[in-house]
Amino acid sequence: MSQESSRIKKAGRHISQNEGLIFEKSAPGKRGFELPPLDVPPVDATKALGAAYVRDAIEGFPEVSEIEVIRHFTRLSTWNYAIDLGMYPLGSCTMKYNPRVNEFVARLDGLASEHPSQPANVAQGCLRILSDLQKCLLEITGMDAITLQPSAGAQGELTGLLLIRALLESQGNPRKKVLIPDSAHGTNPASVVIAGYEVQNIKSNAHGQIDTDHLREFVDNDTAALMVTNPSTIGVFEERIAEIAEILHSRGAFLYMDGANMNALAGITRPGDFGVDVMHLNLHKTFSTPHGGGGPGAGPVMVKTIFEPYLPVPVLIEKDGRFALDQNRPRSIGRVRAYCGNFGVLLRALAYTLAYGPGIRQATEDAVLNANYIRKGLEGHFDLPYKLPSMHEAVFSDARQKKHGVNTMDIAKRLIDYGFHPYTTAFPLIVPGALMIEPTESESKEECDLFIDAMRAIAEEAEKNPQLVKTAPHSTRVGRLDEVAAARKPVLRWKPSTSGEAAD
Amino acid sequence: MSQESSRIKKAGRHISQNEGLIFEKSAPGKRGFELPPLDVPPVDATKALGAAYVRDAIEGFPEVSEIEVIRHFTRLSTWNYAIDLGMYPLGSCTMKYNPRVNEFVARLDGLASEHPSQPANVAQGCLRILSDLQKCLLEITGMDAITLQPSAGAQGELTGLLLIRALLESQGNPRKKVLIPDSAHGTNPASVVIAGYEVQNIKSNAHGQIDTDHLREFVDNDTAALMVTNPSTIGVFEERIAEIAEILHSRGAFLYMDGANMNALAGITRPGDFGVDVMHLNLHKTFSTPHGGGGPGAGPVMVKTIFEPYLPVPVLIEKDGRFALDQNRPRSIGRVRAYCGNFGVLLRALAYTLAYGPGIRQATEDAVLNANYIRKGLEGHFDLPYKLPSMHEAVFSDARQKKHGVNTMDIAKRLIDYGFHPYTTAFPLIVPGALMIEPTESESKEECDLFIDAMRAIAEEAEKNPQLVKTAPHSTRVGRLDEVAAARKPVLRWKPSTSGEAAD
Amino acid sequence: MRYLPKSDSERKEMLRAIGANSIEDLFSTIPERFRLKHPLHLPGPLSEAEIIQYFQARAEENARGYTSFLGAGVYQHLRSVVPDAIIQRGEFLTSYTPYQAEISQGTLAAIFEFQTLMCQLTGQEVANASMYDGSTALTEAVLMAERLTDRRHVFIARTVHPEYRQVLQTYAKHLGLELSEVGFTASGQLDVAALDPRALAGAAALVVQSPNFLGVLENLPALAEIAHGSGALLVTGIAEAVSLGTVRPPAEADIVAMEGQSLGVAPSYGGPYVGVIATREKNVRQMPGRLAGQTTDAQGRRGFVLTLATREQHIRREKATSNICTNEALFALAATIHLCLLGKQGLREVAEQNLAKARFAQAELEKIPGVKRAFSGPTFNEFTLEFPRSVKLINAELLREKIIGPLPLGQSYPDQTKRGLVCVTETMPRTEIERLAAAIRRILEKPV
Amino acid sequence: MRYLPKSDSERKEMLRAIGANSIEDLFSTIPERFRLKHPLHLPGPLSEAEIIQYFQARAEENARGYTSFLGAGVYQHLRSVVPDAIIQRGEFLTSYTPYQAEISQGTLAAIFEFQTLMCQLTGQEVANASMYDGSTALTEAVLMAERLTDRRHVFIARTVHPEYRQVLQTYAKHLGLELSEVGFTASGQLDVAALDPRALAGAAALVVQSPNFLGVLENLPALAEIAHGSGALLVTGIAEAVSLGTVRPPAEADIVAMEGQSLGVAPSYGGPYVGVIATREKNVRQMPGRLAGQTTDAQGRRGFVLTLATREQHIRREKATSNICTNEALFALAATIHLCLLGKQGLREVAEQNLAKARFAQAELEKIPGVKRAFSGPTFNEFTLEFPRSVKLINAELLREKIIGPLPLGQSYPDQTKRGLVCVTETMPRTEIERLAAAIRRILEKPV
Ligand SMILES: Cc1ncc(COP(=O)(O)O)c(C=O)c1O
Ligand SMILES: Cc1ncc(COP(=O)(O)O)c(C=O)c1O
Repeated sequence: MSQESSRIKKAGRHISQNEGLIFEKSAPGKRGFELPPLDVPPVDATKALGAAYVRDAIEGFPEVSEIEVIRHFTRLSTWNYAIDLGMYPLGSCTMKYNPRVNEFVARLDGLASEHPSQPANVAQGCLRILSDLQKCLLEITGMDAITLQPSAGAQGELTGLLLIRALLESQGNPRKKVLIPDSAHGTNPASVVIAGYEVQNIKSNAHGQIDTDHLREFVDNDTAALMVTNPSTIGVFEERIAEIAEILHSRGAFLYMDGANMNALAGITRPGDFGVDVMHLNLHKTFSTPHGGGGPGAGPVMVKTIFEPYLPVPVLIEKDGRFALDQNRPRSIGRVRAYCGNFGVLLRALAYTLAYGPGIRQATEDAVLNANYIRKGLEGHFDLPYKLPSMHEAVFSDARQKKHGVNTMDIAKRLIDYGFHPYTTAFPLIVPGALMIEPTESESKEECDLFIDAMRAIAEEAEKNPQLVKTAPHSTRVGRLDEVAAARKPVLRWKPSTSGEAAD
Repeated sequence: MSQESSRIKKAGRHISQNEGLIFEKSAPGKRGFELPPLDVPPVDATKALGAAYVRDAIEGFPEVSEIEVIRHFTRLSTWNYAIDLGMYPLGSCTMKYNPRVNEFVARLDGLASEHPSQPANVAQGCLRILSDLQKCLLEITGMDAITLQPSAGAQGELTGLLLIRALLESQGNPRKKVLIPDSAHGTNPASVVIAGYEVQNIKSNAHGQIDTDHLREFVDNDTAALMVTNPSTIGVFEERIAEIAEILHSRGAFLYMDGANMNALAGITRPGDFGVDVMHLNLHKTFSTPHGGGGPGAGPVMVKTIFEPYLPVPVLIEKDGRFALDQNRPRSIGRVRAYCGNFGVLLRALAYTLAYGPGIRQATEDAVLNANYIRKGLEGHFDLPYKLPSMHEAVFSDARQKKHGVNTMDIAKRLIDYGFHPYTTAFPLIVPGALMIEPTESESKEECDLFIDAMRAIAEEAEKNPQLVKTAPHSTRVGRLDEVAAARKPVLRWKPSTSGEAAD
Repeated sequence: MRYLPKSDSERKEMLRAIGANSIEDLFSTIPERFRLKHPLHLPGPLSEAEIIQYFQARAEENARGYTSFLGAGVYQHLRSVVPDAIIQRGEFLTSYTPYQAEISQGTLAAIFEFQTLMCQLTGQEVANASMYDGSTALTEAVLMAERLTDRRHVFIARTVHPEYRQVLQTYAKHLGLELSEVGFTASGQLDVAALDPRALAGAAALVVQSPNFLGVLENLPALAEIAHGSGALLVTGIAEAVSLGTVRPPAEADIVAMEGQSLGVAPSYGGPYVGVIATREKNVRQMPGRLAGQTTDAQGRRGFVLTLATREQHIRREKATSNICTNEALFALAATIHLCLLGKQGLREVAEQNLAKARFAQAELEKIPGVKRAFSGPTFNEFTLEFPRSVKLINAELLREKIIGPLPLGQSYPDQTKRGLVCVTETMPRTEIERLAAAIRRILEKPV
Repeated sequence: MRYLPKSDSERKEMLRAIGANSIEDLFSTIPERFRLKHPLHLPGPLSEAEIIQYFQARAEENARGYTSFLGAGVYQHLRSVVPDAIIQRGEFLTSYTPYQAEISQGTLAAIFEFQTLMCQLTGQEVANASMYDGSTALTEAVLMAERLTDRRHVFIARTVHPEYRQVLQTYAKHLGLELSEVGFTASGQLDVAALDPRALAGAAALVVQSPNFLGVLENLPALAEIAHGSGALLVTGIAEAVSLGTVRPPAEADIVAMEGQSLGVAPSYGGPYVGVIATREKNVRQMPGRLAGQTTDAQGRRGFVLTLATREQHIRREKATSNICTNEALFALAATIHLCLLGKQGLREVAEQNLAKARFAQAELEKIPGVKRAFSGPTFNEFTLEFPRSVKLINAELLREKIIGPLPLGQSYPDQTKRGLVCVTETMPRTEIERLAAAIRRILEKPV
């Protein structure tokens, strides 16, 4: 009813005013910040720097008060979905609970306040945190050596590939290509290219697994490595992983494991034990650090001993209880980023690990339990292209719903009306119209049941009332947005001109 | 559309699941908290205390995990309106911006951690905070002495009345009655009774002001005091306040001022200068401490010198830069609560005062500016029963809308659909069907304009489509609730039996 | 100023719209002679950074880095970071009393949960949405007993928190209440023998606290019998709510007045805390304070509202059950979240750790020559010790070792200057307990 | 375990529903011999209280209570408590990359504001939603220049942050990029004379940083002319973004690579920070990283989406402009909130205070016999001093006085062991500057 009244200036979500961009609230002279008085003589910038080096006031820069800033961003926040609001079943993204205590310790004075260039003897606390995390991650993965420097999974991939390349080069031939299954995440091939290799895609077999015979043909003396995601992106463990490693090793190539799905393995099995040479972890997935709307992350790389000499500088070393950063590593691949990596993320990952200890196995078990429970609940309602047992995620396809003209994206959008964030759509590529569902261990049985109910209800709607699903979501602040227009004539920044009317 | 589908288990607000009570999520064995291991020998409670002193497990007590607790209360929070979301124009409540830095300093280790019984020589920091706040409040009110002990405005009133009583008793006669204008807040008469006085209500004159001639008749040797709210609850300054004080003083009675509306006066004029003998402040109103859904507050009482000997114990004293709490005050009225009052609230009030300094006058000016701007904007659309110039709030009546069967509560509820919290309804009592609107200084012109638009739109709706207004709100999680049933058969706690189905 | 969302040009524009020439016009109703001519003499304005500096400097002047064995009504307990993270959400922190139920269901549902938890803890049937603190809760409980019994004479144990008794005296004075204090025995429990049955006959209430101020648990079933025997109500104060994790709840009491600080609220030098009154259903209409109740909307959806408001000042004015209006809602919420985290198991474990640590400390301290337990009654996490010297003197020396020692009972019981109340909670490391024992031993070995 | 919302009976129930006998069944696809037989050797499990204790103990082992004059790419600036309060709201903290626009408008609108602010700061036309940090942003900017010019030779100033140069080398190695370093003059600015015009002719880019690692501002308009003169792009790195509050923006640069740490992000021992790439509109399709764009829904309501994804790995895989996926969104948000608070005025005032404090410190230090400025070029809040002894030795002594002294340039410039980089921001009290000067004076007076 009230929705009809065109004069209601509020967003779909009740109880808050609609909100434009901060620039549209700006008025000359308003301010949200004040400085302590200057305790030294002021300096005239133009005199100090010379007119050529000084700027004028920044045209269009916001001028707002503190309360307006608080309201603006509080209102914006209410237009987001979040783990704290409910299940976030994004396959491959491992959206699990982000413990609040991790936020607390990351902000402690003496940790958040520390400068990365300060002398090691006044940074022992930070270095010990890094050292303790290294030990934990090596124990969990069963690998021998580690670097915490990479900023995210993709950079971890690149770092790992550069390590392989460095070792091969030391053997006289860097080789040419890296094999990647067609089920792989997009960052894998992209990283391969930056490492100076060619990508060779290899097909998965009928079960979505790597075809070892097929693999044998491909692996030759030009092959540097195979990048495998295990469990694969369809949530299935590569049963022949040891054989795969063997095939590679027999040709002098290496097995790289994308550890993004480690949430299915931690405490159960260790990549280092089943033949992996180099791997990365996504601490912002398996180790619970908050995604924060897209980052930050951390992508540590673990290796077997032979790769150790090539690790990025600096390398953390321990001498009789004191820690130091070793910059002098002649065979190192060099740096992949400034300083020691995303310390604040690494610290949270350690806090997470300490909370579980060996009990991390229970988290893994619950994650796999939830995925299989949901798989069971949706079997018969959605098409299951690959029948092998699922681990941490279940991947369905929209084959049944397609018959009614409803695709995975439609189902995903309709899920929003049921109070859930969509699952991952249209990935992996080996599943046309994929529904990639990863509940993680953080979901209660109650939440899983609600999700199953919702998905079944949508399956029914897809038959009885496809239009309802195809036009979803119906309960959001804005409907489906015109992405084509966005890309054709990109508006990538606010300008007094471009600012349209706020949604209402 | 989606709203129709009965299978959608979500609250009116999109994107989050509906939420039952925490007890309904409980399952045996789940837990949200773990203790460090015990570092001393365990003790068997039954052996230690004796069976007669030991309890069994608490039947029905919740058992849930940390993530469930976070989600439960995060979801509940989304069903609240708040200052951080928009204007909260509750008259008399002074819902202004609650500065975030105040929350930060209130939690500092060394402040939040301090025990009220710790020796004064290891509590100098806390005592200095109290001392600095005392000085600020005395300067702002123009009074001579102060106690910070009262927990809220109502307790401040009681404390103030007890001080008056104590002084009168010392003069040989406590007297019998306290005069209260019919415009007064309900706590005033309630406090009078606890102080052992009778309430005598006095009528306001045609302008909503105290009728001084009328007052002259009432004040006699049985009159202990007059409790006046200035500006009054219709937002008007008592122009004859000095004469009123004189009338009382001439009969040996005292002028008590309810300072709940001090937001209209701070920096402009001082009660101590216009004849007030005793007054309280609501720090959770004028001094920006958060209301937190109903409290906590703080109600300091300021007095003229003659009342000082009677202040509650302990009294803060300063000797050459060191502070102490004086318990030995033979003529004190005693304690009104344990310890030194709501220290955490007092601390925030000091942080607020320090942020403004003498500039607090600007806040007062903006508060009065906003109120008058809104009054101007709504004149002609709503009936204005009292025409005297408004200060911090404007009070209208629903007289015009009543003709269409729409009353102040209907208008208030409809305001919710427009994204605002309602104003204060049906108070003060001297305005039948009152709309009591207090924007405070925290609202931008933009927000005031949105509010005026909304109110005008509702005024129009009240004529053209009264039903729409009478059945509002239409955009909330639940509609108007059956308060009669709630009071007739009170359900005041969850029981496995009483827990109904959650709203959907 | 950073808190004010207006530019000067906007101010002028608004004045024009109002039709005022200057801001002064808006204050014309204030008699000229009362308008301030000069700016107020206040410190500031301070930037945010300076405000933080100011309070950090104050924090340095307190007992940071000291180990404290103080309890006596305010207790150090473990608090998860979760409740504080949640109560800082603007939706809870910056909302008002939930009079407008449709947009306050978050607060109302939480209050309803709080009321339920308080009933479960205390073994009572109804609990309110909070009182200011334990001291005023106890006082209001006594006034409630007076209304329920229509009697004026109240017997109160000397072992009730001294400051709670002072508050009761302040309120009672002008309401014609007569207060009689009742002493304690060698067990530290109420001296039943000292209760004159004839006097008790006309009494409104017998008021006790358990654990009491000496740390001793009262025998509530027995006291209830005595009180009820002469038509008086048993009012039980509880200052250490964590005890209810393992100690028998005051189910026999007619009214329970509790301080909720131990349930997840910081000591914060005395407040804000959260008081609670719990009682039997039949007494609810004489109860002070807000109550949230369950009901439904037109479509039958469950919702919550503030109810039975006819008890309250904003409706009944001078006939209200109390003058309380603003209460301690935010900390009732904090306590609710804290208890949901602890849960059935956690609460019991915390209580049992308190018991174990206190017993360990007591044993360690009793090993010191000349130091012995003062009372024989059962204790939870506090106990009274008798020392060979004035506790004040011992504490003065302990302070030099950054230890805040036992609370000297002499402050409130002039005849007990050599007795001190020791509190040991789950937060106290064994090593600190041992450090205290060693320090006291050393101090006592030194000749005076 | 407190993070896991399941009871054992629920686990059994779910296993039954699945039709599994035990949890092991679900792991049957993992070859038996690879399944762990023993629990992992990990510390823990720790309660929340123990976790906090562990990290507090670590914090004590760092430089708490020290005064630091380090900058060199990471800067101490005033940060309001507001941004941190907002980014801790679950709706921002615990949300994913905003691929599902309808329920991510909060994050998307904020990114759009971030992109706008970065353009305003840098004087460029488009900016992305963030890169990992300044070092990788600079590297990606160079790779972008290569794609834009289809040239492989890159000239980079030796005054670019040494670690940024190391990262570029790591990436460049296998992409066939040729890097040539260019020295600096007595002014501390790029040695234009050392630029061989013939070599430059085939160059993809000239890469500089301003203020550079020696603290000196580069003459960007002049350098742009030189670069453009031979068809090369000017890539400008900015490590101290606060300088843009008063320093001329790199408007002439073709690509700007910025470290946003100074815009409201804590030093946090090296990360997470927020990198930025800004450039001209015409270069946008070669830009790496996410971009939010404005569009509308069917009803014409304004909304925001991630756009131009065809540049990115998840669409283009090996043909993507970069492999970056997860970025630093949360700190892009923090920087956005920080800049909204500072505003036009505040940002300029902060920059001017940095300038004033640095100039004061420089004057104080230059009064010390034997201490003099190393470079004559214009500086912002950092400057290089020449000392009569090794900076390392001086620092060792300063550390004893709880002062972390100038960054020894010798670490990265072996020929500059007696030179140190001093950083002084608005957070440095005058008294501490004077303490540093006094300490150095004392140290230098002592014979070696
Ligand atoms: C399987 C897989 N590999 C790699 C990545 C890339 O990791 P990041 O986003 O941290 O760079 C992801 C993350 O989306 C992933 O799911
Ligand atoms: C005018 C007035 N007086 C007194 C009070 C009572 O103050 P408190 O709620 O802090 O007890 C209020 C608060 O509502 C009020 O508005």
